[in-house]
Amino acid sequence: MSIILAAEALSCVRQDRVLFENLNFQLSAGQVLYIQGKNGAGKSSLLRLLAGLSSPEDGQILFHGKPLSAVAEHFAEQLLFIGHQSGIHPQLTALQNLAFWSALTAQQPADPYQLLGSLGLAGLEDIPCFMLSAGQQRRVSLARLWFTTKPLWILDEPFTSLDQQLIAKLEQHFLQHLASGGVIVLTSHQALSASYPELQALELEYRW
Amino acid sequence: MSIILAAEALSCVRQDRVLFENLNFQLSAGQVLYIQGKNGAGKSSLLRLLAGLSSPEDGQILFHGKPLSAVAEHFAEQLLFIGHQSGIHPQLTALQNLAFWSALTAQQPADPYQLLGSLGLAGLEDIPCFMLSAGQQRRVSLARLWFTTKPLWILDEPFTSLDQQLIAKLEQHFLQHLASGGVIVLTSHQALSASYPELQALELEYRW
Amino acid sequence: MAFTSWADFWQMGGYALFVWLSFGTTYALLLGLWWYSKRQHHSIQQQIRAKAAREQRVRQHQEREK
Amino acid sequence: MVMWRSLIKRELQLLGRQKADWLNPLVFFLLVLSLFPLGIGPEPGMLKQIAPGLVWIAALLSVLLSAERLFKDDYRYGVIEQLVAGREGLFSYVTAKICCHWLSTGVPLILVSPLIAVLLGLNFDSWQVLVVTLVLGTPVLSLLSVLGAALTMAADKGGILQALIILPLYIPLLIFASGAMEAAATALPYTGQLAVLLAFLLFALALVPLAVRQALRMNVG
Amino acid sequence: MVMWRSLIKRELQLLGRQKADWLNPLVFFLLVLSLFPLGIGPEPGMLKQIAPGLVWIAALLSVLLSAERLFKDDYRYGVIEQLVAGREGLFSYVTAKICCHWLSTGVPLILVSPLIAVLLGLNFDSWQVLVVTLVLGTPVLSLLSVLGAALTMAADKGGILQALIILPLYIPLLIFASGAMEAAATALPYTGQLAVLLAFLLFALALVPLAVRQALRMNVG
Amino acid sequence: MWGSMFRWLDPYAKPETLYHLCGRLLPYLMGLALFTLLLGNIWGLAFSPADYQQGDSYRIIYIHVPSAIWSMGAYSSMAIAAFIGLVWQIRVAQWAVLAIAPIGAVYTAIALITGAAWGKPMWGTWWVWDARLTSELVLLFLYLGVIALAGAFSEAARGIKVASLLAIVGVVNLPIIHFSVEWWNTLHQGATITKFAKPSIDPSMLWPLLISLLGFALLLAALTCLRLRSQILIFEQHRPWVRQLVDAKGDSSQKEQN
Ligand code: HEM
Ligand SMILES: Nc1ncnc2c1ncn2[C@@H]1O[C@H](COP(=O)(O)OP(=O)(O)OP(=O)(O)O)[C@@H](O)[C@H]1O
Ligand SMILES: Nc1ncnc2c1ncn2[C@@H]1O[C@H](COP(=O)(O)OP(=O)(O)OP(=O)(O)O)[C@@H](O)[C@H]1O
Ligand SMILES: [Mg+2]
Ligand SMILES: [Mg+2]
Repeated sequence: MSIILAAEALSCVRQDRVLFENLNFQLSAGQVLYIQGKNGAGKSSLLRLLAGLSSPEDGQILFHGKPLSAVAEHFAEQLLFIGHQSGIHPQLTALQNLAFWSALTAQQPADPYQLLGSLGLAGLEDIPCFMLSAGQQRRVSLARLWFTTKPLWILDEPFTSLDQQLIAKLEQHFLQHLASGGVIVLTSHQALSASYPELQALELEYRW
Repeated sequence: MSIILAAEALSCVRQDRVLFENLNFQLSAGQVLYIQGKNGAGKSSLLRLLAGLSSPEDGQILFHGKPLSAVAEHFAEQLLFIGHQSGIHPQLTALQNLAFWSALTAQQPADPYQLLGSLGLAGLEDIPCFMLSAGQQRRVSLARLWFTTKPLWILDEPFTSLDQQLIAKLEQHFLQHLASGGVIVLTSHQALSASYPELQALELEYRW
Repeated sequence: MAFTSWADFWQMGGYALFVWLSFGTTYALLLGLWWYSKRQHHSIQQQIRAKAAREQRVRQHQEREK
Repeated sequence: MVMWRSLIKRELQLLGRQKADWLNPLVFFLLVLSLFPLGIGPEPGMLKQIAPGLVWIAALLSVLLSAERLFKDDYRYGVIEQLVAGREGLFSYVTAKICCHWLSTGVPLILVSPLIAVLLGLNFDSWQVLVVTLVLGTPVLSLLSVLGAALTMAADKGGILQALIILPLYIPLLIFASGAMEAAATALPYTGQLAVLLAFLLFALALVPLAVRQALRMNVG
Repeated sequence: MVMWRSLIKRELQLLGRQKADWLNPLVFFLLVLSLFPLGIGPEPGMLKQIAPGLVWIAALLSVLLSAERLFKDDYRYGVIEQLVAGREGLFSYVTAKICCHWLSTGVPLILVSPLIAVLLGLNFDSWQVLVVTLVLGTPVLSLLSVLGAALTMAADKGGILQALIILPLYIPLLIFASGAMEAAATALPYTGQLAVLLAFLLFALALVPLAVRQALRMNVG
Repeated sequence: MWGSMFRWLDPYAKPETLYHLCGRLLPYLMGLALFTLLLGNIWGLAFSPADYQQGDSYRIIYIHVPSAIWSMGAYSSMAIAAFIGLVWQIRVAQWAVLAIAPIGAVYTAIALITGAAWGKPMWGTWWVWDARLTSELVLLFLYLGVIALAGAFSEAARGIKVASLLAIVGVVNLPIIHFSVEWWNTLHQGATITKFAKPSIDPSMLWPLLISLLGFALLLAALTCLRLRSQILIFEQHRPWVRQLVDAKGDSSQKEQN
């Protein structure tokens, strides 16, 4: 199986502190990279590196064997990144937010109403998102996972403010994505409950 | 044992939707009210009502048997509320944020360095808070729980973005507070792990 | 009657532009406000009805989920 | 093109939802204009003389300040972060923002210009020149303001920082625009100034969108 | 009192950390002032005549815009929510904010006033009157701006909404302040205007802090 | 004391009662308003004598003065409603603020436009920056500010409260408008009819003016009733009585269509 995403001797410095050094991993299709670590260990910083939002102090990230900087455009096309912020505009409705992301990626849900309904947002489709609760907003943002065809997902604490039921549903969806050859990189302070076929756990240590 | 906080036939409406109706509970010293419910069920809305930040559509909240509006000042003196937002200013350091809260409540930690250190923030005391990770910011905010003498705590999802270790520590602290006659109202999507002597669970249903 | 003929009346002693401009815009604005308020009242009722319908939809959806 | 159209649609939806975003700058413009006669004294002769400058300064402030929040929401809620990570739509997004900003602030200013003419006692000819300078100048104002907004997006310092960055760039515009109006008022030819304004506009149109995209990228990284 | 002192300290710490918060308004003030000679034409006679009004309009805009972000951070991060829930410190917090806002924007304006006098060609006497009006007027500006910031705190509409709300209230101040300076320039008595400014100040001092507190409560509730 | 004095008002503070009360009053108020307005205006336009100085242009007075005076009257009532709403937490009073604001804004705009149209023949200019004119313009901006502020919040109830506070603060502008003609020497006319003792105006001109004044007042009341009903619906839409009311209406209108 070919390696999709790999890190080679990655290191990251924020302000004056080395968060991690000489970090290596290799991810191929169907694998999850589950990044753990204490608060402040550098999980979010690592994800931003992997998403190409910042560049590493040392080392490099390889996408299909090529350095990220060389294939930036191609990489970006294959990537779906959802960070701490959910990426939805609070003044727009759930439908409008979905339409925006559809327009950008040229991928749209077959039936947006049905999709939102299955995420427990039935009846809230055309209400501005600021009127939704914390968890409901998160659901709108995650709805994109259900109609994207991008193989590489990078998700920073996707489970925050979700209730147990939706977490289960989300993990089911992860499994499906992996089965179809996708790759997922995620962090979470909650343990993963589903049984992933190929899970690489990466523990970042809180260093000083 | 006298009843400290009670709700009588409380109901709450957001926009056009009734979130809950005819809600009753009674809390006496040493008890926890653990509010559960799906996303959007109205947990945060209930906590804001209890904290006196908004007023109920119907029903009333009693504090030591008197309606909240009548004893607003006194109630506020006894209350520590931490909402979804952590209440720390990102431009100020952890120490400065603590000093601000100390000034307002006239209660200060014996040794702030020691306190912050015990919360895993050693060495980060005088860095502006925006440079801390999500969980570290949350820790600064929760530090207040360690030097307040207020009996009534209302906490909205206190465990978000905390790592397991700190959650355990926090729950230990909850137990201590309860043992000394305090009252806690909290919501969380994560199960509570410590064994609380007197736990009242309140399940809010997601209604339409 | 302060005017001798209709033409006189419309001319307003040479001040026709100003007088009729004033009265015209005044009544136009007042009518506009009346119309706007009426329409608002109507559309609010419609919104409430739409929300009731949506409630129905949601209830059905929840039934199906269970 | 399809993408651009739906991005424009999104912006228009936002403007429709937040009517204040285009109504407030307009009222602010009129308010600032009415400050001058109050502060300076209402003699019509004097007012007429300084009117071109006043209109342009008020326009500048209101366009500038209205741009302030342009990217703030999208930045705060992580939309821009995801746009930068996913590259594709960033440029279309930027041009859509710029177009809609001009539609929502520049165009209304042009539309209320007759009212301004009445308030400041401009005659018909001066008003015509005013309209021409506004048509040529407000797009440049919008472009520069959007650039300012993009540069200060992450700084979270409010409109004033943006004003500081962009005001110096505005100054040439101000000089030529009010110069054209003054020339017209004294019956001198003013096509020269208009040509310069046009040149500014073309120049800004070519460069600013690229600069904005770069600014957004840097702000996220 | 102890509480108030440490709240003041917090505000000063914030100002120390975010120097832009008090430097920018000052630069903005000077920039806006320098726009006028550019837009209006630099004839000294005319400039001197309109100088009082200009100074006051520029001061007004810069104080107003600098207040915009005053409560935004504290609101967004939940500080105000907790202050309102815990009542005790809210009033001290408000007064500390107001004081520090004046210290950080009004006082610098007064300090640069000699520079303004040079720029606009004011003579010594006019400058003196300018200083007196600034001393009496800028606290009112600060008070009203803080009120505007408090009212619009949760509205998230940027400085322009705040300007819309508060500018009408400023107008009397503007009229009397520039009236005093004009009177002084034409060697007329101006104590009347100064008395009115003083009255405004006392009135605002008595009422605005209460209104601000109320506005904060409402914005959270 | 206050409480007991106004106890009899309590039922009217109940939204449902007030809604129906407004509904019942509306046709009478509207009819009366139209009648007096048209009576006053037609009398003034066609039957009262021309002014010996101003000729027929003075007839603008029959809309200018009523709209100008009631633009301030509307502001005071709005501010009073705001005060009651905030101090005694009476929600219908808060809603009244939003009901009145647009009406006041329109009245102010009318006063400005008619004043300008009157100024052109009288003073030779549409607009001068004199104290009364400017302060009236400021009044318009205040109204717009109240409306803008109320609309700027995601939660309508919060927006109304905050806007109420602004409305109260803005009251300082009212005395400025009224006394501007005395404090500054201006082009604008001093008090002529509001001098109670001896109005300096001929009765044949005064009567239609007084009737028009009454007409504008009644219209203000009628429009307030109409708009207050909308506000009540907005804020009470979760109540069963609103649901029933709206459903019943929807059914009947559907039947009409069928
Ligand atoms: C845009 C221009 C104008 C504005 C904004 C304006 C505004 C006002 C206002 C606000 C009032 C009510 C004052 C009060 O009750 O205290 C008023 C009254 C009045 N205005 Fe005007 N006005 C304008 C032009 C004119 C002109 C051109 C005339 C006539 C030459 C005029 C004649 C009057 C008269 C006779 C009254 C009644 C005064 C009284 O009895 O109190 N106005 N105007
Ligand atoms: N600002 C608002 N304006 C209008 N309606 C709101 C607003 N915030 C929340 N709501 C509505 O109130 C309901 C309850 O929201 P609330 O935040 O109390 O939920 P919650 O139980 O805390 O959910 P979560 O687990 O996602 O935090 C939501 O379904 C939403 O529709
Ligand atoms: N904006 C910033 N500027 C400077 N340093 C930062 C910034 N954000 C984070 N850091 C530093 O980087 C370290 C790692 O932060 P990061 O957000 O990657 O942690 P994390 O592992 O995601 O933690 P959490 O579990 O709390 O989300 C933190 O300890 C902090 O000191
Ligand atoms: Mg993180
Ligand atoms: Mg919640």
